Amino acid sequence: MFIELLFLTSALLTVGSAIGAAVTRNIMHSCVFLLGSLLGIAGLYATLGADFVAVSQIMVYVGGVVILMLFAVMLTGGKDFVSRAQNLLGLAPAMGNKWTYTIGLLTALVVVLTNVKLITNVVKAYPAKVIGNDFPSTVNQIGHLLVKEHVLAFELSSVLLLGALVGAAIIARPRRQG
Amino acid sequence: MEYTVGNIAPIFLAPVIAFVINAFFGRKLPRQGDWLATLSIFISFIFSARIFGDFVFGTFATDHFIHKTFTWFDLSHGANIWKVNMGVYIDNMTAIMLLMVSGVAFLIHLFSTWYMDHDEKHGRFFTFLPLFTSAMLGMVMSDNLFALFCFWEVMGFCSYSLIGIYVKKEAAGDASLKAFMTTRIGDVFLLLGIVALWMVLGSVAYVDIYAAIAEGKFAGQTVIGISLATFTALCIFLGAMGKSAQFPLHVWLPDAMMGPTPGSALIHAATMVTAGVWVSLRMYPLMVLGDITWFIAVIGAITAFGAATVAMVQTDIKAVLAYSTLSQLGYMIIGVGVGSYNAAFMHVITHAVFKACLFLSAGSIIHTVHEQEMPKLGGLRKYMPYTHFAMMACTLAIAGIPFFSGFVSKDRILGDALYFGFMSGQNPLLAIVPILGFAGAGLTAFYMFRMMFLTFYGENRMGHHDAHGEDHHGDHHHGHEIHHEHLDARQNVPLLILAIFTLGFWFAGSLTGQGIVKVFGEKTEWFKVLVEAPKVERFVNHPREAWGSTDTRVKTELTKARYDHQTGYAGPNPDEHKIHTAHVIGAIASIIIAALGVLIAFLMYIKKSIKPLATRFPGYTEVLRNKYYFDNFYIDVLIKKGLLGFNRFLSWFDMGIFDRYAVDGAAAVNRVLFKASKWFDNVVVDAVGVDGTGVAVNLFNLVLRIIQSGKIQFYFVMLVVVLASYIWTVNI
Amino acid sequence: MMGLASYLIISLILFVVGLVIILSRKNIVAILLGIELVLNAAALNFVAYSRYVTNNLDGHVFSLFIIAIAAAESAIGLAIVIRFFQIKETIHIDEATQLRN
Amino acid sequence: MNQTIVSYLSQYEFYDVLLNLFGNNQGLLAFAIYLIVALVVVGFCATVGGLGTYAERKISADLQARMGPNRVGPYGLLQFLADGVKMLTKEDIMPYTADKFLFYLAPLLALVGVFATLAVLPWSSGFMMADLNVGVFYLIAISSLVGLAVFLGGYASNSKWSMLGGMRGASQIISYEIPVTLSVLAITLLAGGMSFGTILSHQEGTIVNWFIFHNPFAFIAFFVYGIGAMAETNRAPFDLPEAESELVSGYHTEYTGLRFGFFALAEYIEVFVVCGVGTALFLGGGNLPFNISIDIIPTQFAQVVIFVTKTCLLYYVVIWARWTLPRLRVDQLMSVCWKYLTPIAIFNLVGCAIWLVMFNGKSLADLVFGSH
Repeated sequence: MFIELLFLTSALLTVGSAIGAAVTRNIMHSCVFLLGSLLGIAGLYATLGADFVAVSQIMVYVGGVVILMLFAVMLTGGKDFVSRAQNLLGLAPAMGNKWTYTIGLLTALVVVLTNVKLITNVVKAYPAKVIGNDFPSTVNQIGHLLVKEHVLAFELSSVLLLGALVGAAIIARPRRQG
Repeated sequence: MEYTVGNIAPIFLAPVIAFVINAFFGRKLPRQGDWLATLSIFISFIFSARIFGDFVFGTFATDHFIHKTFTWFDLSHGANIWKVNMGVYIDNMTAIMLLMVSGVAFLIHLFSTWYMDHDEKHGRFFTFLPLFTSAMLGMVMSDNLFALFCFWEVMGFCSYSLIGIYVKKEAAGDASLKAFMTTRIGDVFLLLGIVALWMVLGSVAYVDIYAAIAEGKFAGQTVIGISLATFTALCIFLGAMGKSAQFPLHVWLPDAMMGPTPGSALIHAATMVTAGVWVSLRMYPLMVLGDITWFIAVIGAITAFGAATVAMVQTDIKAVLAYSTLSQLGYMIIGVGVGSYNAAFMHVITHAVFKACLFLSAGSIIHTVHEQEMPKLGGLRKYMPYTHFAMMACTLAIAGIPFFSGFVSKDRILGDALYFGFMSGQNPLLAIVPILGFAGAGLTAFYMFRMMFLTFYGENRMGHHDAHGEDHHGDHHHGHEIHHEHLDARQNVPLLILAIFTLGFWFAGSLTGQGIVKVFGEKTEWFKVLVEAPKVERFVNHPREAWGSTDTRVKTELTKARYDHQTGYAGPNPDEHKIHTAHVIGAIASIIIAALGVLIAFLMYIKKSIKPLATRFPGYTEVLRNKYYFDNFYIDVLIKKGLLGFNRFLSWFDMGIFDRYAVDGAAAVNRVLFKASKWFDNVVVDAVGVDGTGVAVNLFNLVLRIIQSGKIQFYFVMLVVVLASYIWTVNI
Repeated sequence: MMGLASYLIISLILFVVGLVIILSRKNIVAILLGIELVLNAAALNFVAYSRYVTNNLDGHVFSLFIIAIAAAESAIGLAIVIRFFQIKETIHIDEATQLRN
Repeated sequence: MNQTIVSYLSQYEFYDVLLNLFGNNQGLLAFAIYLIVALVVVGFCATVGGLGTYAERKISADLQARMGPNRVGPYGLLQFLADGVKMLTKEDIMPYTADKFLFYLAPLLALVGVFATLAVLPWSSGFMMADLNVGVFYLIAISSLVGLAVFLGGYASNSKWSMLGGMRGASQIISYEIPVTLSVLAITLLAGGMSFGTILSHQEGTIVNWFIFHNPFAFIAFFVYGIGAMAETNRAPFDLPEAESELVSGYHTEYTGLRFGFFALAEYIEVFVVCGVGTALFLGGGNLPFNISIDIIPTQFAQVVIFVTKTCLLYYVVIWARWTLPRLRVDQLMSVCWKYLTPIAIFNLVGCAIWLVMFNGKSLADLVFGSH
């Protein structure tokens, strides 16, 4: 019952926040909605027995990415900018207008139809299994996987993160004009 | 006695590592890394000494050799097997040579740390010195001609860098270019010979060449009408001539003294010039097969005598030594030519020791008094007793005085030459070889003692600024005071160590090398026994040895009987009695001739009872001063008349014939064609083609401009649509 | 209620919403936000398949890598946004028309 | 296996009685138990948070040689209730230009972040609401919500002071998370697990088994953790986000009444939680420093009492530091974190790992007194 409850709550939080993020006209609110959506995904991970991934999700996204985005929004003004640009459809504000939304939704429709076609096959092939209450600890096994089978990818991602750290610092560093 | 990568490779790699470190970080190291270079050579020396001990004393008197190979690269394709092997070939000769090169090079490095101190090129000098040494060591160890050629070229480059190290001196630059270009002529021939061998035999490893000679694979093969053996032997010998500075490619060596004196010592003694002799010795069976030994002997004799005559009139102390090197190299080549294999190699070793010592002594003098013109020196014996002692020992050695090493080796070469010229039934014209050889020996004694007397004896002529000409003995007044020499570990201890090894019994085992008074007992004539011309039959179907495998082959200990019958004469040996006679005659004759030379020098420069050469034969001296006009000949005749004239002819042909008729005629034809094509171009191509295309593209662009908008989101949409349509069509 | 299908549908919704955000917004930060959603949809799929189909933890490991890469991507992306804003004084994506200023 | 309070209680007989009472509906019973325990814990912590303000004022008064609150109740104990009532009755003001949505959300996020950490706080070896396998990790992760709340609160107020406070708070909390996490990682390395149950079970016995005395690196790690935790909870001398003398009151300048109370409560409870975590990780949690059996009172209850006592001692130290040390500058704050604490923490982590490999996991005491 707990798991179902958690699943329902998380799913609603995820989907609702995501839609909120897509709909709202305020980039700041959009970021906060993203936070909700990410927390919901963490909950979904928990219902799938992926405790470590869930907590990593919270750690990285809540503690890192969302705050980073909020910072970026704040450092770049945080307001809706109106384009001065040479635009096919005339002026489009930064948070979109009915034209952009129409195109987005039409594309989304195409994607949904395509995906539904794929998903039906998959779901037919793998009928849903009844989930017991067994949520074994994944930390040990993930640790072993990371440093044994996937050690190359693990090291590469650490190098990637280091590169991103240094690169971000260099790119965002204020430079003298000229 | 296991030989693996670990105890062979350091000989070569230690100096290379020192080179790399010094090249990149030398400036940051204390003393610019000279200690590192010296240390690396010392490491080489240690490992070489181990090999030497194993081969010469450990399992004394075997004809064992180590040959280990690995595949460098493999270009085999299908049935065409084409592997390039590299490897190490170590026999008694290699062991002796390794010890000599690393030992002498170590002492030269040690001396250089003193000589080059506070020099502006200190760091660069100690970058190239270990590379030079390592190339020589690698060349000695390599098992095939191709690897030898690679190291050969590295040495060429190093000598170029060392000769021209004072880049701001124009003469140094010219000398380095000259050395590089002259040796390059020989190198081209060497490479030609290697390629010819490779194309016929499919391999250039020594053992394969020996085996091919034994199996008679050369029979019937010809290259451009000459038999293959003669062609390859000649090419390889021409390469050796370039490197060992034989007539007529000798012109670079005297100029090579433009570099710092220790560098010259390395070039003249341990490395570089001995490389040519080395390859001649290694390829000796091929030379015999190609029947060019008489040519080798004649070239050697001309070089030995000609260089000795030029050396008589030189006033620069280093120039005398340079020409003496040329002369001694001539003796080595005579040795190769007359079949005195063992003695020729012994002369390589003994010469390396005393010539290194001579150059280092000269360096010691030059660095102390800052003067290298002999007429301005003199009386240095009082000030530099240790240098005097070392230089005197070496002079006695090179002059062929009994009990010294030069006598041992040179005397045996001359003995064999005597047999070759008069007793072996050859062409009587070849008697010129021993005649020139003996004459050169006498001249050697003369000019070396002339150098000694002018430098160390008599009055000190330092500060005598208007002294021109070697024989000008005007009023003597002492210039600035020269400091007395002290025993210094870096300045004169290397000299004294080298001087010890100028004694003959180290190499011969007996006092004079004639087996008369045996110093160490029966078996100690190690050099004579252990070095012999390759017996090509041994190498037929000889198993190869890969790195890391254990050597299981049988080692044959040389018998006592072979000690007694070993004469060192590598050719066909019909009657030992004649050879022995020739040796006795040669020994006595060379002692007399050398003594004569010393006596004349003594009378001329100490007693002054004989008029010096310049006043006696002014015309001839002038010829000698100009080195027989060889440089002038090369530059004025060969280059200016020959090459330039040819070039002028080509230029005239180009401008006068080709340009006027072919080019201009073609232009006239073109002009007509051009008018036709211009019309075509204007009307058809330009109007219809180009403008039409432009209009078409413009029309097309109206559509494309909408699609190719440069907006990432539009691309996203296209991506999604295309992907979706793909998924729908393939119907997963 | 809780089967593979429901997770896939949630993931699909996330993906589509992310796509809509990417396509309809002109604010670069918002586009990055959409990319995060798309990446998360993929990660969720991995974990779901890992529980329902493959029964091992490779999917979890892959999600972790996705999280790491997403973090790196957003760090770099936002740094570029800030730099872009310093140069152009706007973060409208249609203004990003030059490779160098 | 994830241990929870329900699975702990289910080993006792009265659980079956209760189960009968709920008609054998395990889910419903578990829900009820969680509800009750959560209410108890939240209520307790809210009281602790309230008492925290009282303690702060009393201790500061003591340090400054004055009386402190002494009118309401005995020794002024009920002062915090009075303050609460005052706060509730104040006018709820929202600035006109504020971002309404975020202005409401921020204090809630702060409270949620803090209360979510209580779920894994190990009151005793049995009395943990949930002993997650990733307990410590979860705690660190979820507590970063507070930083987000601070940031959003600062932004939503649309005021210069608040904005600066929020920016400072967010950067400070993100930065100091790194040394804290690295110190905690060192302890997880020693314990071989992230769950509080595992960590506590390694520290049973006498004082030498506590992780702070396990090896020199862990000893340093405790102080790194302490400093970092004080900065993460915005306590003086790291209280830059709310520095009164610079930013009026930082990110909650514009908040009044209940919303301000939320922020204040969240802060005080977070300090309590952080001290509790420090206790559990380094000071043995509910274990006594010496080895005696406590038969007179139930073990779990004794452990809770010991745990709270230790936590309160740490709490005292935190307040003591606040009233003793001067505030840092912003650049000093950052350099302390990035140039000193983070390298030291990395050094500790590596040192712990090397210690484990070298001494086969034995502690310093094992090496000195011999292993049991």
